[in-house]
Amino acid sequence: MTLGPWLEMWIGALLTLMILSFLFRDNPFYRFAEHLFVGVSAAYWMVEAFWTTLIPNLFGKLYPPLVAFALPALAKNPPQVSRIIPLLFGILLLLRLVPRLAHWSRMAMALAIGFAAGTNLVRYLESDFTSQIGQSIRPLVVSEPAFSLGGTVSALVVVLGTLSGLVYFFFSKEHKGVFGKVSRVGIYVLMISFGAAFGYTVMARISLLTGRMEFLRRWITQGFIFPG
Amino acid sequence: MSAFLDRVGRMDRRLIYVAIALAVIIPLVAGLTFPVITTPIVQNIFDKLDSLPEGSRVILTADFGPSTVPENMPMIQAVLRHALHKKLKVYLLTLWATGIPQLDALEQNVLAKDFPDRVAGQDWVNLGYKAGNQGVINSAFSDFPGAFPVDSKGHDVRTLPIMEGVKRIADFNLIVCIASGFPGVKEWIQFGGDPAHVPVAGGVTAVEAPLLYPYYPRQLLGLMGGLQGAAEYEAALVKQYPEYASRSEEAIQRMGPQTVAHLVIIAFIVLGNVAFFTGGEWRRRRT
Amino acid sequence: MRQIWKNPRFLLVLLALVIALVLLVLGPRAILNFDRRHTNLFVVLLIVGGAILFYTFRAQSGVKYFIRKIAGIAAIEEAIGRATEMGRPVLYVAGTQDLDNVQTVAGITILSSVAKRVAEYDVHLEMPTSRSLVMTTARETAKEAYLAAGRPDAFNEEHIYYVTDEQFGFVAYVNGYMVRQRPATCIYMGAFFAESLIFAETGHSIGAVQIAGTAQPQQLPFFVAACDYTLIGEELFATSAYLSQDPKLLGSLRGQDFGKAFAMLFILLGSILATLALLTQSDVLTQLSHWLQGLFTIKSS
Amino acid sequence: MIRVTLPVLLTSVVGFLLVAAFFFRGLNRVNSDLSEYFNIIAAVAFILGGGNLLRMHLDKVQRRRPGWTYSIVTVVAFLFTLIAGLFKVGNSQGWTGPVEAQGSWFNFAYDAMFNPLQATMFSLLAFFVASASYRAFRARNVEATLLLVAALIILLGRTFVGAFLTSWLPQPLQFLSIPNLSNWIMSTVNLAGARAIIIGIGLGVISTSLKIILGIERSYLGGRES
Repeated sequence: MTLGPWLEMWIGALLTLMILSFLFRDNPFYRFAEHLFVGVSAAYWMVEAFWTTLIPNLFGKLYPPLVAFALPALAKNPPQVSRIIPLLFGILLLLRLVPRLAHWSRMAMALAIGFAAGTNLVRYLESDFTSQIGQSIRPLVVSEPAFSLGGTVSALVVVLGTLSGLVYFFFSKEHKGVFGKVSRVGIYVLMISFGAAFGYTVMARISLLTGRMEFLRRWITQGFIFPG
Repeated sequence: MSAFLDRVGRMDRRLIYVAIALAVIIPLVAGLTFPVITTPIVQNIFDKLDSLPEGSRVILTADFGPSTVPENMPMIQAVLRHALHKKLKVYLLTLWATGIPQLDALEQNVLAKDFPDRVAGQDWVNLGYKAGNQGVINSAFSDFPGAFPVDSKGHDVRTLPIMEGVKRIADFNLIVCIASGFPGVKEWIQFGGDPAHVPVAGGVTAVEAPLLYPYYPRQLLGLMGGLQGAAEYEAALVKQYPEYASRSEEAIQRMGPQTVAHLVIIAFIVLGNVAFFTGGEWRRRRT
Repeated sequence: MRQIWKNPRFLLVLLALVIALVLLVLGPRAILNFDRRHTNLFVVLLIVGGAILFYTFRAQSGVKYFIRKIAGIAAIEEAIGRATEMGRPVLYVAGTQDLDNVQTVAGITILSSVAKRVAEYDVHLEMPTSRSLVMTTARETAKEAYLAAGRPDAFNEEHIYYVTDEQFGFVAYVNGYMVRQRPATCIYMGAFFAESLIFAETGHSIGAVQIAGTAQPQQLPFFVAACDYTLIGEELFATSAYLSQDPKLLGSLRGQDFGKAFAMLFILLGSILATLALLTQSDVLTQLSHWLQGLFTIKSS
Repeated sequence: MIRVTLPVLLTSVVGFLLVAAFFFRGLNRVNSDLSEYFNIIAAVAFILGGGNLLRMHLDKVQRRRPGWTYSIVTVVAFLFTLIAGLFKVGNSQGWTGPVEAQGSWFNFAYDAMFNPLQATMFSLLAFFVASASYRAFRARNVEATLLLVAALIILLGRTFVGAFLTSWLPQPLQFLSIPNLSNWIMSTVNLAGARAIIIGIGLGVISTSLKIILGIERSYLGGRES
């Protein structure tokens, strides 16, 4: 193993042990790893945003020759004047640094929130509300190829479970009497589905730790041989 | 006794952390494996493949990228070994651009090593990657050679003996889709299996499996979920054909830490409830 | 007349004008080009959206609606009081996603009500954020809330700060903050992913009261198991209405209930129709059943 | 006027345009443009966020406030990665190469520090899933009992113990065996619960988005009628 990967393995192993030490209690090693992680990762995403959004989509489109040093291919495209708009909103956002004009930055936030409302409304209308109703419409009886009691019971459980689950979420109706009982069945359905979902994902979490332990074993077996 | 149970009821978190760490490290270091019992949802796939007469045609898809190889690869290797052992005609293909390396790996690790006598283009064919997601299945439904005109080496499929008599998806006896997302098992059911009345079996990552349960058993005859599903198929294969024991137990080995960790968690849940019922909390609540 | 642009009805008219203008400017091609595949979605939006607006404006004009108690929301007020008695901070996390996720926007609107109470109780509110845009918006919202509570001087912008965009770097920081500053109350409102359980378990280990709310279905089992109170899916979006007790917002909840009744009606109707069609094998019923299901099926592009 | 009404108006117009873009085929360029505008604004916001992070830690170091030595670590790590990335230091293809190119200092920061730290924080979940299970799955009341039983059945179903425990069941009752029961729970009750929650969320999002677009929900701007 050459020097580079050997060094990276040692740094990775030490940082792994520092993070795991948090399970015992807070200590200087964890605190060091935490502050290191915050510094490296904040800068990492800033650099990614710079090279994948600001350069190609803002400056690259607004005035292509500006980014020729990094993206020569873009240099011959015609400038897109419409990119003035995001540039303007970017400047409005930065006005926060000027106390007197700080409230102008709300315009950039307003655009972001309007974007969230507009895109989420139609996406959830389509995939979460409408298509889930469509998929819930199923025959309550299973008779293809032959009548199956098991299949029918299951179909009933699914439809009635969904309906009672929805009843639990009613806000403007007192959960009393028959309505209250159906709502209780609804929370029971939700609790069973939460318990099942929790049990089902335990495996995925354990495999994360297995991966780290395999890395540490490789460090122990190969890390102590200094690359010649 | 109740003092002990009381302490068990409020055990220090760190004891649990140590137990989980050991539950993962010991099986890893000792190479511990446990009997894996094949559940019906996986046994159905094995039995279906085992029941197919020699020469039946099986589509085996590798619709997953490199990041889910640890979960998906053991599944597709076990199914491929089983199909080749039964002398079935296997049609390997992928709808994922990042799926190509997985098909090549199958050629080296399984076909070349374990079945060197099998002839490409006659016993099996690697049709490589075709862009278009469910559109590819849709066109293969009515014209399979049209959807996959050339194999991964560039030969025209019409010249390959394995493609004789293959016009549409309906000409196949089984579709086994090993996938980790879109396009995947759902698309092969909706655009392939259902319309062509060809049985579909699936193998997906643990995260993807819950979303496919509603299709089982009517539109999906069986489903391998995560490493557990792969280990169950390997167990069924090795039980029926012991000669594959040495080469086909990759998932079973990696299930060691999983099984012990699950047992440790179950034990803590039971312990917590035993302490709860005998300990103060239950009695205080009752009086 | 002076307050004209505060009245939503005025805004509605203005909006309709602006949209009509935009469509006209873009030319009839866009208007005639209504995407036929989305007709059923347009009808559903008109019905459900119409009901929500109908009840909102009725509530605004004085009609009172019963609203059931939600334990998790009632607990927020208590939990802030507890933090004040113990003289320890309140930790608020508005999810780990950016402002383009409407759950994050819900987290920010809830912050407005929480910040008002925090200002009144004069307790320390700590809000690390995982996105810069969420930091700037949360600072604006909290400043306004302190102003509304009559305590502009108590607001300190430094308590709302950006940490990192990296999901697990943010969790590493918040873990460190929790075990060192030991907040008495932890409130998580917004979109969370795998890190939800790390927050909740660390929060429990320091004995904090934890109230979580998210509309990420896969994370609900972890919050339900590990937090004291959890607001499940739709309840996250109702929290802002409950806390602000604004009649308009409470009215919209009744409109959402109409949406649920609408969904239940068609699921039941559709299922019974599908069952009859299956049993009787009659063509008429089968076609009717397919048509009804077609209303709620998304036509792929 | 500037403080509340103008931003609310902008939010409404943007929201309306995006909803219209979904229903009118001619407008779909609006959707792609606005999502790029959002990404640009979020990227510019980094200057405020990252800048504030740096200032906060530098301030802590200057005033020697408790924990200032750790702030030096954050500042050094931040500046090292930022400069290595912005100036593509050590990048074999100079300015035109991808920022994560092999051999560059930025790639080294990712492989040596970012990756192991992220993977290890993620792996803490294995420990917390165990401690949460121990603490939360107790039969305190009916709901908690159902949560417990469902989790246990699924957990047992994932190991050989599940099959052993119920292999003694006679054939007609085999559907009650743990593996079958766990499959049944996942494909019926879990499905029903998920559907109810998702439909509820759909309504919550539609209602919240409508209230934002029509300026009814404006408490994110403090809601003060200034």
